Amino acid sequence: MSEWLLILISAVFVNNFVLVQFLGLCPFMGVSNRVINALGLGVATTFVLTLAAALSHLLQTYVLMPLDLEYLRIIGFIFIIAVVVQFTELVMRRHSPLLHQVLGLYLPLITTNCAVLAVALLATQHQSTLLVALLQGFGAAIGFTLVLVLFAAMRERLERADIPKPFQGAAIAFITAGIMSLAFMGFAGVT
Amino acid sequence: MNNAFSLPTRSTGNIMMNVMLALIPGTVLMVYWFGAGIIVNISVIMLVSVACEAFVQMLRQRPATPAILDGSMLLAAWLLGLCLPPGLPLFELIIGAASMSLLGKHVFGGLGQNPFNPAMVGYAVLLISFPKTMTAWISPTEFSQAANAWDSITQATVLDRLRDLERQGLSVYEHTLSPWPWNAINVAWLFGGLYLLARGIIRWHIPIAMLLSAAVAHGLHYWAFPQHTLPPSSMLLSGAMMLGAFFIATDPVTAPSSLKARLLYGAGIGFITVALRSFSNYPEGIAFAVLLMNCAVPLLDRCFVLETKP
Amino acid sequence: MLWLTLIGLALLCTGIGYGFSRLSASGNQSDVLVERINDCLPQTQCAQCNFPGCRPYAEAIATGQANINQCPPGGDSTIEALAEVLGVPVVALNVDYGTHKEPQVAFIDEAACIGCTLCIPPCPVDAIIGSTKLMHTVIAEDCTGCELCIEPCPVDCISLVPAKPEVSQWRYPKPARAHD
Amino acid sequence: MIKESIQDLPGGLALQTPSGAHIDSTLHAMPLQTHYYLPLVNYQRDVLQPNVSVGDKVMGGELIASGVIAPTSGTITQLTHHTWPHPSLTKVKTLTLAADGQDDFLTLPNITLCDDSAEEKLQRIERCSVHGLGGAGFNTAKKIQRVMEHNAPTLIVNAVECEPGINCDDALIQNHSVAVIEACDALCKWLNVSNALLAIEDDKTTAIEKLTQALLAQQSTMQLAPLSAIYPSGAESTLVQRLTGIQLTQGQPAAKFGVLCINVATVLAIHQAWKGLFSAQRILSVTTQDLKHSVNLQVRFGTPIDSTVQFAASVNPFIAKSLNENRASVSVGGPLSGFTQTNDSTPVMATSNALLVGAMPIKKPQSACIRCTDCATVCPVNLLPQELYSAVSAQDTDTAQRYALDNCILCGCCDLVCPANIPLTSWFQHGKDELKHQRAAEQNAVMAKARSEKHNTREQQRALDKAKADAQRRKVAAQRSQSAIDIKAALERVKNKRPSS
Repeated sequence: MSEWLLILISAVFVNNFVLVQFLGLCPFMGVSNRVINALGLGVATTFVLTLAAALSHLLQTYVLMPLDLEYLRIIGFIFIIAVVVQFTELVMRRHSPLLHQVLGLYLPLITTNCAVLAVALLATQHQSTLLVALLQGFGAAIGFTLVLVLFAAMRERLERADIPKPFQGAAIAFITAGIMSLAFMGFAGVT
Repeated sequence: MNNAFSLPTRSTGNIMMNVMLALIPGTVLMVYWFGAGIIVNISVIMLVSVACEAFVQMLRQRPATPAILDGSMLLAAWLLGLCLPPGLPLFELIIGAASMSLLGKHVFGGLGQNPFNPAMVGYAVLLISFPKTMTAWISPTEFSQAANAWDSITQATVLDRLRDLERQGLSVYEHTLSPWPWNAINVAWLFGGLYLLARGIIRWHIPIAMLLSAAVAHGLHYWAFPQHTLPPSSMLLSGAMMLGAFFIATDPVTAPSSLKARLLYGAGIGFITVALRSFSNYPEGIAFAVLLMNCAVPLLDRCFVLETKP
Repeated sequence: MLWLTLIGLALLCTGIGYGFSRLSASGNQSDVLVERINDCLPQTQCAQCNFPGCRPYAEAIATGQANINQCPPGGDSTIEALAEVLGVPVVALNVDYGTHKEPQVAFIDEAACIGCTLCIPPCPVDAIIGSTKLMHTVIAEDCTGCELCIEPCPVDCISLVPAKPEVSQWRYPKPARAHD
Repeated sequence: MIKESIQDLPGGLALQTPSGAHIDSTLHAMPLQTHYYLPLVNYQRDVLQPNVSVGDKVMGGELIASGVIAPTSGTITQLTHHTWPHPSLTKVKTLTLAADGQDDFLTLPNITLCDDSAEEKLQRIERCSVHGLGGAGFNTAKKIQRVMEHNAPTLIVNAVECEPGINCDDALIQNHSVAVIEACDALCKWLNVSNALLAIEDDKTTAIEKLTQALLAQQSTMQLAPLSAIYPSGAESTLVQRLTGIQLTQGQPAAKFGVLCINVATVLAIHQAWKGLFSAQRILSVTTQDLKHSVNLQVRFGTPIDSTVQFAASVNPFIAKSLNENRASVSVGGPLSGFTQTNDSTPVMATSNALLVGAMPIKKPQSACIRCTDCATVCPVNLLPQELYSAVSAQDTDTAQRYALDNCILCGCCDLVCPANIPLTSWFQHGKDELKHQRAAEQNAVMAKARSEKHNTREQQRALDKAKADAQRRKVAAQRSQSAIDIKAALERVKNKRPSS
């Protein structure tokens, strides 16, 4: 039990994908202008990432390893992610048009989120169990959502600030992200 | 507005002055134990940061004098100076002061606009860039010649030492700890804080929430692993706990607006401080805890849009 | 073994593709987008954007055939709203299509009106009433100030006047800031 | 008779009048002026159409525009653009009435409480042009009509004037306490009020004493609700919340919840309207800018401000002194809610409750907001003014709405305590106005969209119908031409068959 908790905490804070490992920066910068959008992308990513991590683990353990096809890993994982994203979109459109209207815009974006692939790859590197892979995927996604929403709220506040001209827009966003990353460095060593 | 009502008038400069006044006793004690190095730190940082401030105001074509005279930069410089070990190389001091002033405050538009506590930004930049010099709290006075290493190394290093012990798997009680200089300094901060509370410069929500949550978190940790941690009684008076609770976390610019959000903010800082002290690579967690909770302030502000009064 | 796997994968892909083709219904996403764009527009129906009305312009924006800066009555606030919906940067109003004016309404000089009814059909919001050889008038509350009725009038008796008298248009001014 | 346990105001400021302040509670009636200026504009800033034209002779009480009555008898001499008491300092169409000195009023029959119908009573209130005398100037008849939809409404008579420098209601009560209670009782009886309260600050001891005596003498069911003198206790939303527990948000009128919150002078005006007296005057405080000296005058609407101040100066030497030192400086309203107006022939209106004479205090230099939250502590409606300021000054209306800009009552407490001297209330006023205009524009867009859609479907239908009709006509024409050819052919055949002669 405490081990699982540790995996979660480690994935959410200590090895936060965005602020510590600098993965998935494109959606982090692109979809963080409004809190509501950030939350939408975060929820969609959480769903896809968790599912993709588990499926990739299954693919790795039951298909690629027994067949000695590990060199096909990246292609296989990308394939799985694309399928999961498309599948999610279709199911959502059919069964919950409202949710689709809210999240629909972001779903295709997730396919290109390198964090998703990274989680799948990292999870399979350490010969872990399905549950661990699932937890790692989920934790990474929660960490992503958390910093995305925090950052979006921060950017909403910065939009109202009297920022010097040369730093307006993307510049101040990157500086802010940098200081947030500095703050997350405080978690270094937590195991 | 109309001055016919005899309302107490206070200005921004007035508020900052009061905070600096409350910092004096603790600073005096620190100088007593660590020597004039503390004063050197504070003065260098003040000079550099004020120079930065004047430079930025000049670039932005705004009057520099009122910006300097409001005292906000001086106060931040003082706070940063208190966090740095004496004898820090000059260039490190300059880097710290410049990151505090420019990165922490002026890129965001100056007074009132910065989302992160400038002093803590400066501190974090220094701590991550120069971890070795930043954790060497060896006093330059006769303490360093003393036979017992523990006497020459004071409390920030008690936390440091604690980390070493923990790494080596040793129990805290196998070594005698003499943290009392730091305890005394913390008591001085506490009195300064009480002065600010009495003057109405700060309100009780953030410090109390922070100290309470730190005590609870530490108590739980102590209850689980009694031999690896300091007893809770001395924890609240160790490190920069009181300075953080009354002077750093209460910075109004980077704290949330509503009282409920402030309670959460304080509690978050307290909890994260203890978590980082106990588990992370760094001996003191307040700076990171404040910065981390600063990240959450805009979201907290967005969640609590009305003030709740008792 | 490798061939077997590849064949298997190919089969899987076919299956998934088939499944998708069954699942995917014709999307109504574009309609939703057009509606959201249309809600940002001021609905003056003035056609200054070179489209016959606000909705056609919204459709053109949705399909990428028009820019978001072609609406003079909406001005900067409309451009900002459109940029927000579409996730594109804010641009300045294209003055080729006109300049932003304060709200105005059409006014018919009733003494000069000959009752020709030529101005009635062009009005996109049916704000002109009148009948053949009888005087016409504009319902000021419904008029959007689109200027479409000006051109057809043979005696030039229609003019545009400020939408409301000065005193009700007055707004509390923006106070000065510390460093303005 | 006295309501116990009233909730505290969440915030607000205890504004003390300076020590040694002298308030003159006698009512000084202003003599008849030669000219009255009647702006053709109502409290919602709508421009009104005059019922009279230049040169007409009018009687006192005659309706010269909807909601505007002549304050005396005389001749309309001019229709010009003239300043009116409003922060915009704009000019509006104004009728000038030259008094003939007769001061003849129209006579209206008495309305008795039991005999006449509710309709008649309401009409009389409307006819006598009773408007809210508290400061907002609402149309009283409309307000009451809204309350009448409720069965047993609550009546709150508002006599709270917590802004120093304004004491017209205090003076009214001290002079006419019996009439006030009588008027309140009549209103209660008419509206079948279940719970009637008269709110007043607890430091107005003379007024409370007189009211208590009057209540005993009249055997009234009114309850006195003494409130601690904290500004802004008299604001409608906070007052209703404290006395009834009903939370008013987003500018909702209290009438919607069956609460009639009405100024004490207005209640008296209603009662007098039933007796046939027109509401063409009010009590107005003239106070020196340092709030040390104050007199109360009975002034007709339309009286120029300069003559009012001049008259006040003739009554009180300190006001005269202040006026001599600063001839041009007059502000309308209290020290917090007021606005500067030049000392000229701008007329007094129903909303003008006080005039401050003397130099305006010098504004201190502003600095940046450091989010100290002093403003949030004093805000009586629990807003976070520092966040609102940041949203409004960045023109972020969505965020401003999220921080409940609509709830702001523009009381000015935050301005007073701000250590950075930021004019917060001016910002919120600006923000509210922008929001109002934005909402109006959105509303217009929705209406225009609906109309345009109707127009388009109708035009399409018409085009379709036309096309159908055209097709039909063409078909008929084709048939007709076909049959014509047939006939021609037939005739031809007949012709050919006939043997030629």
